[in-house]
Formats: sequence, C-alpha cells, structure tokens
Amino acid sequence: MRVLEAVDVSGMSRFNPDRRAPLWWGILGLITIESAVVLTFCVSYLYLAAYAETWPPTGKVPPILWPSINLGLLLLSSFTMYLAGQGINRGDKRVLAIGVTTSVLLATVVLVLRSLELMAYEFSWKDHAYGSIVWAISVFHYVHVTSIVVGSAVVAILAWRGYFTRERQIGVVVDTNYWYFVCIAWIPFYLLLYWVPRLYVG
Amino acid sequence: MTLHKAAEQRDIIDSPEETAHLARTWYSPRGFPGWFTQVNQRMIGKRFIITAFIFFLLAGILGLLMRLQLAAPEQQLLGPELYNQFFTMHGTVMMFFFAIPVMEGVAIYIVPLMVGTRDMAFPRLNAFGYYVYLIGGIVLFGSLLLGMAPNAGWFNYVPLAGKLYSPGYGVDVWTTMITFIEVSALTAAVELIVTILRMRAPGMSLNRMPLFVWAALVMSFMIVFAMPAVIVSSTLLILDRLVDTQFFIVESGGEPLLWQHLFWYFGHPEVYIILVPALGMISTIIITFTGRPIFGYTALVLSVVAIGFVSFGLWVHHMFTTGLPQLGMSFFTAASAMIAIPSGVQIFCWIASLWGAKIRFHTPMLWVLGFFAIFVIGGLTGVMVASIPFDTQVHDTFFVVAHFHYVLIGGAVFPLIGAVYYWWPKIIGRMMNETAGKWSFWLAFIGFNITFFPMHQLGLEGMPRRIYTYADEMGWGDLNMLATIGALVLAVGFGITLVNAIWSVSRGRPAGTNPWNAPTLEWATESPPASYNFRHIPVVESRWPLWDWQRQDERRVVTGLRNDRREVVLTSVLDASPVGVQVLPGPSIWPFASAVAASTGFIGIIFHPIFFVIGFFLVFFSLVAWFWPRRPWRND
Amino acid sequence: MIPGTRSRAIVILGAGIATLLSGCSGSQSALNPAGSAADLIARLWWPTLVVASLVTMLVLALLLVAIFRAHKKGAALPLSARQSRNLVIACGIILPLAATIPFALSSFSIGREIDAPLPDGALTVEVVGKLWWWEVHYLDETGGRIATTANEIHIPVNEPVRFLLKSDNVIHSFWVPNLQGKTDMMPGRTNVTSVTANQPGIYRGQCAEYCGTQHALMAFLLVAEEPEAFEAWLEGQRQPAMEPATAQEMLGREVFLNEDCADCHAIRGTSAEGQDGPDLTHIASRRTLAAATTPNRIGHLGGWITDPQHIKPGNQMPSTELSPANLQALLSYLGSLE
Amino acid sequence: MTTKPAFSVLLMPLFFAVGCNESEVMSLPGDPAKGKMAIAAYGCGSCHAIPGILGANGRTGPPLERIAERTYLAGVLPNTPEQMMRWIRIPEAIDPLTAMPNMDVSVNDARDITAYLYTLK
Amino acid sequence: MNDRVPKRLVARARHRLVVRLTIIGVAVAIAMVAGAATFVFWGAYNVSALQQHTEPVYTLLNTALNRSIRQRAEDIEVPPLDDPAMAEQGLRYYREKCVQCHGAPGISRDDVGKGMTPVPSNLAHTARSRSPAEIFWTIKHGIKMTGMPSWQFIFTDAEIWEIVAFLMQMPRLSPADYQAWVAEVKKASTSATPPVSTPDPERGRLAMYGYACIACHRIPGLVGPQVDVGPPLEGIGERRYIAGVLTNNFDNMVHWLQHPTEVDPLTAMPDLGVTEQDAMNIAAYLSLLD
Repeated sequence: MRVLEAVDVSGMSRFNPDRRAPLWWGILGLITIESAVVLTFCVSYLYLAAYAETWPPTGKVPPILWPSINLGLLLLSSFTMYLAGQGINRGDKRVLAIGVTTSVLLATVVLVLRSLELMAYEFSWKDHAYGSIVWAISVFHYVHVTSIVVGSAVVAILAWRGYFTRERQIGVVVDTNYWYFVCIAWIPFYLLLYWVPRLYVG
Repeated sequence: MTLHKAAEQRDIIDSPEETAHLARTWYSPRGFPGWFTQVNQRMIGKRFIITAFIFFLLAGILGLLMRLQLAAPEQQLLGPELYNQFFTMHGTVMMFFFAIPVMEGVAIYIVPLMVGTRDMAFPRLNAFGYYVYLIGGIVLFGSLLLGMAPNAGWFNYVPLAGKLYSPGYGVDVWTTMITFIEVSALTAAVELIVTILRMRAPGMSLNRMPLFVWAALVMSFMIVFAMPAVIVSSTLLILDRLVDTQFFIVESGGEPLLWQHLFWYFGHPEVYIILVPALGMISTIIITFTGRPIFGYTALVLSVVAIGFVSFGLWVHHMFTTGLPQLGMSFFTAASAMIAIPSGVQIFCWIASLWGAKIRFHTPMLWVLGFFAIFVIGGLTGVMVASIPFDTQVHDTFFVVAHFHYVLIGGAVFPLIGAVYYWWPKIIGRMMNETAGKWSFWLAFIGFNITFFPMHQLGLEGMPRRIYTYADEMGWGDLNMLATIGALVLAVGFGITLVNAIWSVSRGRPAGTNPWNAPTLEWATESPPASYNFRHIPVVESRWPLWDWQRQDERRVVTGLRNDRREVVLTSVLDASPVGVQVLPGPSIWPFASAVAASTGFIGIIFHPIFFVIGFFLVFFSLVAWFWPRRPWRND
Repeated sequence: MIPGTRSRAIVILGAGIATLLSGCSGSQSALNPAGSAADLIARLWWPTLVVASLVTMLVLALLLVAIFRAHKKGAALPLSARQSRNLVIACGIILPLAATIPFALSSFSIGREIDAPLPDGALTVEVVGKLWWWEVHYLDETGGRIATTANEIHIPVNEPVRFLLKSDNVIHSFWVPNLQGKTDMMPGRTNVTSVTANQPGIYRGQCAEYCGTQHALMAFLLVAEEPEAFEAWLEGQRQPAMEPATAQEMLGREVFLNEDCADCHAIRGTSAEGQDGPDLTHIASRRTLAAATTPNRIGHLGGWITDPQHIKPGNQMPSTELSPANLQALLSYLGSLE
Repeated sequence: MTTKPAFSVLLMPLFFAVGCNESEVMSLPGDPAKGKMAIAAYGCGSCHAIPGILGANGRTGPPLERIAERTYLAGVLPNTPEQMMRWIRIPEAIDPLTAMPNMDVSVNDARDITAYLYTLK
Repeated sequence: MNDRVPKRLVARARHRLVVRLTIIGVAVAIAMVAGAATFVFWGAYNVSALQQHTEPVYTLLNTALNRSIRQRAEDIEVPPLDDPAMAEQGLRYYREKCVQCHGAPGISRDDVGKGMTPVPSNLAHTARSRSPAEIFWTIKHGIKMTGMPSWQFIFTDAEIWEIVAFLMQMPRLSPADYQAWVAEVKKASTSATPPVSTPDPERGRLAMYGYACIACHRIPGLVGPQVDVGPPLEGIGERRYIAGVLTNNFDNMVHWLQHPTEVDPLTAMPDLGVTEQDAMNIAAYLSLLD
C-alpha cells in the first residue's frame, strides 16, 4: 500500500494556535463541572427553603452590606485580571505581573472580610438546615477564593520572573478564566444567601 | 475542504532510525518505578480495564454469596449484618467501581486510536484519575475485610445513612469512595471530550466520527453534567455525619427527599452512562461483522444524543412511592416511556443493517446478538415500571432487580464482553479462543436468563429486595433455588472468558494488524500498537477509512511531526482541519503524588475534619510541582 | 399460620422469550388481587404482559429473519435504503408510540382512580413504621387515637380505609401486595393511601424500603373481615387489658412490671407505659410475634422473650434473664391478654 | 422421613448384634412427618435447635440433636417414648422447676412429635 | 564402549533390586498393618484384669512407664519437704484419697485396690525407688490405663507436695508409728479451703477431664467417648437456661456445677464435689462455647 503525504504540519505553530488549546478546553470542562455544582447547591438551598415553614428559621435576614462590598471587590478583581490578560496579549509582562498581583491582593481582602463575616454569623451549621446550607455554600465559595488566591499567587511569581510571553500564556489564560468563574459564581450565591430571605420573608 | 497542502503528494519511506527515535520518545518507563510514572493513554486504559474487571470479579463473588444465602428459605450462611454489607458493596462496586471505570477504560484505550492520534489531551491528568480510582477501590474493599464496609445500600438513603442509624465508619467510607470515583470519572470525561473534539485525525469531521467515539463523547458529557449532583449530595451527607450539619435531619428542617432527588438526578443518567458506550460498541461490532456500512448513521448518532438528553428527565421514576404529587410524577411516566423511541430507532437501525448481510458469527457478534434478546426484555420491563400504579406494586421488589439486571448485564456487560473479544487482539496482539468464547457466551446467556427471569415472578409474588432471608411459607424457595443455579452457570460462563483471556495472552494465535477486517483507524496500526500508536497520523476521507485504503491501495498521512518530543496534531472541532501541533508531557511521578495527597485528605476527613485543610494544601503543593515549568524555559 | 395455598406458576424459558402464565395465589402476591387497587393494577399488568411479549417476539423474529435471510440464498440480500428507513420508522418509532401511548394513558387513568379521594367518614388507621415493626393506631373522626396495636391491622371488608403513614426514624414502605401498591413512610411527612379489601382474608404485608439490619423480618398481617367481626374486634382492642385470673397470671403481671418489660412496652390498664416497643394490651389476640416473624404460640413467645436476638438478630429487644418460674408466670400472663 | 423404615431394616442386624431393644421405638404409632409440622407449629424451634426443622435453631434450651440417644430427658427423666410424650405435654408436672412451658400439646401431636424426635439419632 | 554395557547392567540390576526391596517393604508394611488390624479387631488381646500382661508386654510397658515418668519429672523443682506440718497435712490427704488403693503400713488396701491390674504400688517401697519429683509428677498427672487418676483438679500443687512430703516419710514408719500419727492427726481440725483465684478457661477445660464430665456430655474441645447421657454442651455459652431450670450466668453456672442436686433435686447430674476454683474455671470455659 502506498503511503502518501497529505498534510505537512512541520510549519505549524507549536504554541496555542487560537488560544483554544486543549488546556483551555480542559479548564472550560472544569468550569462546567463546577457550575453544575454551584447550580446543585442553589437548587438544594431553594428546595430546603421551599419546604421550610419560616426561612430563615429565626426570621432574621442576614445583613447585606459587607457581602455587597465583597461582590464589588470580586468583580473589580476580575477586571484587573482581565487587564492583566490583555497586557500579556500585547506582550507586556509588567502589566501582567501588576494585574495578577492586584487581583490576588483584592481577593485576599475579600477573604479577610469573609472571615470576619463568617465569624460574626449568629448561627452555627449545627443549629438547623438553614444554618447548614448557608455555611456549606459560604465555605464552598471561601475555599474557591482561597484556591484562586494561592493559585494566582504562583502565576504572579512566575509573571514577575518573566516566564510568560505573548506566545507562552496558556497558564495565564487558564488562570484568568477560572478566576472569572469563581467571581461570577459569587453572584448566584449572593442573591440566594442575602436576597432570597429578604424577598421570601418580606 | 482540501487537505492537500503539500505541493505535490510524495511517497513516504520511513528510516528505521527515525522510527526507533519516535518509539523512544513515546516510551513508557517499565519496571516498578515505571508503574507510578507512566502516562501513555494505552497504559492507563489497560489499567482501568484490568482493575475494573478485578472489581467485577470480586463484586460478582459477593453476588454469588448473596444468591447462595437466598437459595432456600431461612438459610444461615450470611447473617443480616453481612448480607447488608454485601449487597451494598455489590451495588456500589458494580455501578461505581466497575461499570463506569471499565467503560471509561475502553474509551481511553480505544478512542485515541479510533480518532487517529498518539495520546490523550492531558496524559498526566489521565494517570491521576487512574490512581485516584485505584486507591478508592482498594480502600473500599479494605473496609469490607475490616468488617466496616458500608451497609446502607448503594443508594444510601437518609436518614438510614445518617449518623444516628448508621454509626461507625461504613457510610463514611461509602461517601468518601464515591468522591474518589467522581474525581476519577470527571477527569476521564473532560479528557475524552477534549481529545475527541480537538485531536481527531485530519479529515475526520464530526459526521465521519466512528459511532463508538460518538458514544464516548455523549457518555463524557453525561458524566460532566450528572456527577456534580452526587458530588453535592455526598458532600452534604458527609457533612451531616462528620460535623453535625442538619441537611437531612427532619427535626431541624432538613429534607430526606432532597437526597433522593439529588441522588437519582445523578443515578438515573448513571445507568445510561453505562449503556451509551455499550451502544457504541454494538454499532462498531455490527459494522465489522456485517462488513458493510451501517444503516442510519445519522439516526444512530441522534438517538444516542437523545438518550443522553432524555435520561436527565427521568429521575423521579425512582421515587414514585415517596408520596410526591401524582400529576407531577406523570410527566416522568411520559418521559420514561418516550425513551423507548430512541432505543427503538437504535435497535431497528441495527436490524436493518443486519438484514440480509453476510454476517460472520464470531464471538463478539454472538455477545451482541445476546444483547438483543436480553435488552429488549429489560427495556420493556423498564417501560412497565414507568407506570406509577404498576410501579407501586413492583418497586423495590425482585421484579426491579430482574429489570435492571436485564438492562445492565444485557445492555452493558454483554456488549462489553463482546467488545473485549473484539478489541482483545488489538490490545494484546493475540486472538482469544473462539470455541471457548462461544461456550462462554452460551453458558452466560442461558445462566443469565435462568438467574434473572424468575426474579420477575418473585417480585410479583411479593418478594422485596434487600432481604437476607424469608420464611418457608412465602413459597419463594423454588424460584430462588432456580435463580441460584442460574447464577452459578452464569459465573461459569464469565469464568471461561476470564480463563480464555489469561490463556490467550501467551498462547493465543497472533492477531496481525486487522484480524476482523474492520474499517476504523485503530486497526490501521500494529497489534498491540507501538508506543506512538501511529507511525504517521492518518488522514481520513470517509467513515470507513480502512476499507477506502484497501480499495484504493494507498493512504494519506500527516508529516512534519517531530520525533524528539511528544507531538500531536490539533484539528478544528467540526471538520477536523489541522490547525496546530500540541506538545504533550511525558512520564511523571506527580500525578501519583497528587493522587496520594488527595487521598490523604479524603480518607483523613473520615477521622477528622482537619484533614480537609491538610489535603487541600498537600494537593496544592503537588499540583504546583506538577505544573511548575522546568528550566530552561524552551523558547520554541 | 398464614392460610392460603399456593400454586406455583409455571415458568417457561425458551429462546430468550419467556412468558408468565396463570395467576398465582398467595398471601403476599400482586398477582392474586383481593383489593380494589391491586385489582386495577393486576388488570393493567396482564394486557401489558401480553403486549410486551408480542413486542419481544416481533423484535426477535425480525432479528432472526434479518440474520438468516442471507444464509438461505448464500449471498447478501440487504434491504434498500428506503426499505431500511421504512423499517426503522415503522418499528422504531411508530411501534413504540403505539405501544406506550395507550399504556401511559391507561396507567394515568388507573392512577387517578386509585388516588381518588375517600369519603369523609372513612375509617382512618395511622401506621407508624418502627425499627423493625409497625405501630398501628385507630383514629376517630377528630383524629384522636382510640385503640393501639402492632403488626396486625384489621379492616372491614368492602369499605375503603384511609391509612396515614408515618415514620419517626428511617424510611419504610407500607405494602400489602394483594390489596394495594406500596407507599413510603417518610420521616417528617404523612403519606396517605387507601385500601379496600374485596374479600375477607388474611393478607401479609412487608416493608418494601430498605430500613436497616432487620428489613427482612419487618412484616405485618392485614386481616380483612366482615364489618360486624371488625367492630367486635375493634371494641375488644379499645378495652384495657384483662385482669389476671389466676395466681400464676398475677405473678406474671408482677414480673412484667418489675423486670425491664414495662420500660419499653405498654399494657393499658397497668402501670406499664413504655413506648419503645409494641403495645401488648391485647397481645394474645394477635396471630404473630416480632412483626410477623413467628406465629404467636406460647412456645414461640417463650423463645422470643428469652432470646430475641437469636430469632431476629439486631432487633431492638434485649434478652431478659428470667428465672424459670418467672418465665412460666410471664407466659401465662401474656397468654391471657386476649 | 420415608427413608426411615428402610434405614432401620438395614440397621436391624446391628441392633441384634449389640443387643439393643428397638421394639418400643418401632412400635411407636406416631407419624414423624406430622410431628415435624407440629414442632414448627408449636414453636419448639424458638428455644431448641432441632435438626431437620427449618429455622429451628433456638438457644434457650438444649439442642435436640441425637435426642433419641440421650439417656435422660431434661436431665431428670429416663428417655423412653412414653416419658418423652409426658414431658412434652406436662413438663411442669414432672419438674416444677423447669423453664419449659406447657404448650397445650394434644396427645396426638405429642405422639407425632415424639416419633419425629426419635428419628434424631 | 566396553565398560558402558556393564555399567548399564549394574544400573539395571541395582534398579531391579531397589524395586524388589520396595515391593517387599510395602508388602511387609501392609501385612503388618493388616495383622495389627486383625489382632485389634478380632479382639485377640485379652484385656481381662484377671490375667496379667504377658511377660514381654509387661516389661515393655513397665520400662515405658519408668522412662516416661523420669523424663517428665526432670524439670520439676522440688521445694523443701522436711517440714513436719507438711507431712502431717499430707497424711490427711493420704487417708482421704490414697489409702483405698495403696494401703499404708499395716493397713490393707480396699477391695478396689486389691482387684486392679496392674496392682497399685506399695508406696512405702515407691518412696525408696523414686525421687520426690517423680512422685509429684505421678500424683499430679496420673498414669494412663493403670487406674491411677490425675489429682491436679482435686489438689493444688502445694497440696500434692504435702502428700509427697508424707510419702517420703512412709518407708520409715512402722505400722504402730502410722497408727499413732493418724490418731494425732484425727484430733486436729481440717485445713481451711484455699483462696480462689481468677477463673482460667484452659484449666477449666482440663478440669472437665478430671471430673469425668465427658462421661455424660459431648463437650467441644474435649476428647471423650461422645455419649449423650446428658445434653451436648455445644453452644452452652449462648444457652439461656442451665439444665432448663436456672438462668445461664456465671454465678449460676458455678453454683450448678458444684451443687446440681441442690438446685434441682430431680436431676440426674450428680454432685461431683467440684471445688469452687474448678467450678469457676469450668464455667469460664463453658461460657466461651457459642
């Protein structure tokens, strides 16, 4: 049988031809999975709320000021992350490093604020189903913010050391995408934890 | 679309030195250290398959022991404690540690070969998934040996599975091991999706993709969307058990039904996750043994996709007796009955393809024909239990046991064994014995029906599931004895295949490249394939590339991949035109280290929540080590 | 003992097609309906079975034809694309629709009929699933409990009876196959089902949702009897326990109250008010012991009291150390509680 | 239990050889098959382990394996069929201290039960 | 070539010899086993106590006996035996348990002791020919098929040493001395019961040989005639009642073992004079049978 050459790929880019490298798809898969987890948490919250006589059981709605500030901070950190990504697209290593570092710092502030907030919760997860689901969602998201902070800290270190270039930026792409996901995931949780009780009780 | 980018077609003659170099580049380390560093997709796939079959054997033995206990009334072989552990383990292992991993394993082995590439998209993640699976399985069986196996059923309903009614570590082991299998299944699913979408051979547009690859793709998407529900539910349960949350505690506003919704939202698609790849195997085998293109390629693809979608809308039919509102449940009756249509389309497309064809009745084909007889019965009883009033009579009886064994063994295990006979020559390089294969099939087929058909009647005569004994007066003794005899015959049937497989590894007839004259790409390379799978990535021009090549006596390939590192071609999602080259990583210890780190955390939290934090940081550090770029940073 | 003879249905296994023939009669069988709901379901089952068998045979017949067509002629005789398409549309789409639509519709209508609301004055029985037995309360119009028993439910024949199903522990499922399909007993909820027995008789029911160690031995008897007999029985159950008639029985009552029995069991009319185990006020009137595990004979009762963990391993009754004299007295006393 | 007479015939020479008097057992009019059912019905198995009876594995009283060979019944009565019948029917009259309850066993049932128990060698 | 042939012949001859010898050896072995079996099953050997063993058998057995005792007594440490109080206590035991078969200076043995084969030794002579350790061992373990029982469940080790202490005195006692000593001892009161230590199941198991429990019961873990005079004791630990008349717990079991007729006057189970310690040991063993 004759073997003929049909395609020669020797000239093709060994870097990610269209930013849609396998790893980009991989992180999309992870985000899809985690989105389903977020959705399932939301459904569980609503299911428990729907069958409860009063929600929350104490009738007291949780304070809304600090969570709103956190939401703002998270969205802001997404924006700085976006700027960082744009920077490396232009090949600007400095913008990347500064942007990622800023985002990490912003998210660290969020973590501190969230820690204070969690410590101030008036109920424990042991008290009732409401307490359990609120704590579970809070800790779930807290852990995610922690993981993007430590993960992006590593990216920031590499960025300062000049590892990333315009071509070699899949690590940044993956990191920013996951960062957006974690920040956006806070929106449904925010609405559920802080607005649903208000609408439900009110 | 033109693939003829090279100015003029030239013949390719490979020098042995280049081939040897390529083989070295893709070489998997051997020996004991190699066990923990291999990442090649065929190694991982083979391990998945072998491990899963070992678990199948063990869980099958548990099933046999349960059948012996039930063979006659008031037997003393197993007490209630042991029996409850056994059926929990049997269900859990068969569903989570055999069915899903073995289907994934076959997909991991076969899909890259079928789409004509050299490895999967994330080889190290692949290895990680396997180690997690292996550790999970070992711990689960370890718990059985230590007498602290889970005993609340594979469905693990609360409040029975709660701390109050299931003290001890059994249910903790269950929830934790489920997490292991979730992680493993999800990594494999993402892996398969990306490999199938981005790494197909140039020219293999979506409408030329082999049907098994379609099935693997649908299966992977189903895993991605179904597994998160059980991730959340098992997390909620383990929180209830370990840190006293109140998700399922009625007195504190918890909802036991939430568990059932979440579990079956996963649990029903789970059945189809197992079934869908089996459908792909059947199509593949039918094409090969009829020796002609299958009828209704598009219809088959669409019905597999439809089955995938509809399966997410059926979960409530596991909950018809829980007292939910009748009207709401009726929707699920309709949806459950409607799944008969895509199934019907599949079956009659196959019958149309078989019609009048010159069929070669080799062992794989026999197992597929056995599938027809069994699966039709299982499907019909499935439609029956979709009826709410009828289900209230047979739910949780042996009728249902019969039904789902017909669906799962008939629908998944028979095609799977057929697929093992079919792909064995490719994987091992030697044929299995045909005579033994046929004996195995007939014994398993007859044994299967003797085992499970009487159970329909037992269920209608009022025998509930999950009982360790029954009184003589109930009159269930004869049929149970019959079923037990059948189970022994079935075991002998499967046992012959086991012996046949082991025998063939050293004694089987050498297979050659394409012993069945099959049309798909995995048969284009030697058996077993070399470390690089394909000397040259093939270029595909139809659904049946090998038959094309035979007819034309020539074939086209990709050139330009380097020999000194692991390079594969990336192609576009829809029409698979080449868009770039990806460099894949080689062997590494870090996937294993990460799996051990993750296991430390998961297993540790059974004993103390602090292990969550420890596990988190251990995994973090091992992941950093895994991904940390090695100096010198390459500039190309 | 449970009356009723069984005739074993014949199981035919052949060519992968198997058919269930003939009805079986049994005291716990969905194929031997004696109640309205079970009857409706059985009437749905038989035609379904026939259609399903026909479909199975059709598919397998087509498969056989498909396989052997070429072999007869010795050459490939495939269908044309058009014929193939018609086959798939006819058998793969129209046939399933034709089979499932009537099935689903009749299933809906039967479901609605079974679920039809009961008249207001219907007898109401509350059944609570326990580990691993059944607590039974008879309720009056206002929902007050008028009589309590365990593991044996009496209902009047030909009258719809409402069952309120509860659980205060894990999930159980209430099922009397001869009379009605099962309904789960969910903790925190009250599920309702109704039972109408058309023939007098004793029907066995069994827990159908896995509920832990002794799920297998959690059964009960449902006695359907003529209304007069039922009224008499209920009147008897409403009464407090009989006073001991002999010295031996008197001693037995002392033993009952002074040993651990009274911590878990109640006997109305005495100071025994334990709530953890079955109410024993009229234990001698019941046909079985330990949730229909053994018949209620003095021999079984003696063995059950001295060694319950051997007869039903894992159940919640501890064994009691009774001297022979006390055991004899206790047996006579319990045997007198008609 | 239909095999029992044939079995006994086979063992006959042995009985003669050892000088054992088998006549009282052989003359017992009870029906072992009925006795088996009676044992299940009266619930003997709840307290005694009795070979050949389904579910009879009680541990309250002594096991009845080889009860036909036992020298004494309940440790107090020489083991003869008549005594066994008496014991089954009115244990408390024979040994007032016994834990074995009087189960109102009819004479015929007691005879059948004894016949069955005497098959346990 | 020349010496290959003889070599082969030699090899063949040797081979033939080996085969023949093997056949002969096997045949002899079979014949011996068959002969022994015939001898035993035919009842050829007379076990009558009236006839002494034949001379060769007697010598054989006697040598085996002596060698066996010496061998086993080797490692026994002998405590000081010269305390007269010890010997005096030993005399009491001797009068209770030994004199019936062995006699004493000037005292005839009872009928049992007269009719035994082998005839019970005259212990005045024994004390001359055997060491204290050998005597101790013999008393403690008894001697199979001679009628000499094992006394270790009747007497503690200390008590046996007291008996040995007395026996060592015996060769020196005239019948008159003996009578006088007996008269003296009779005046003094009997000794108090020894303190009870924690029950030991293994000692209990052995004790059941000592009390001949296996003569009436089948007992898991004990080799015996397997008779069903009383009920089999398999699963007795889980049994709810003892003898159908007593709830089964440790104390009741100890009580029953010591005084069955006190518990149920009708019972066929005899009072065996079980000591409290032995009863506890036996009860401990029985409670393990499930």
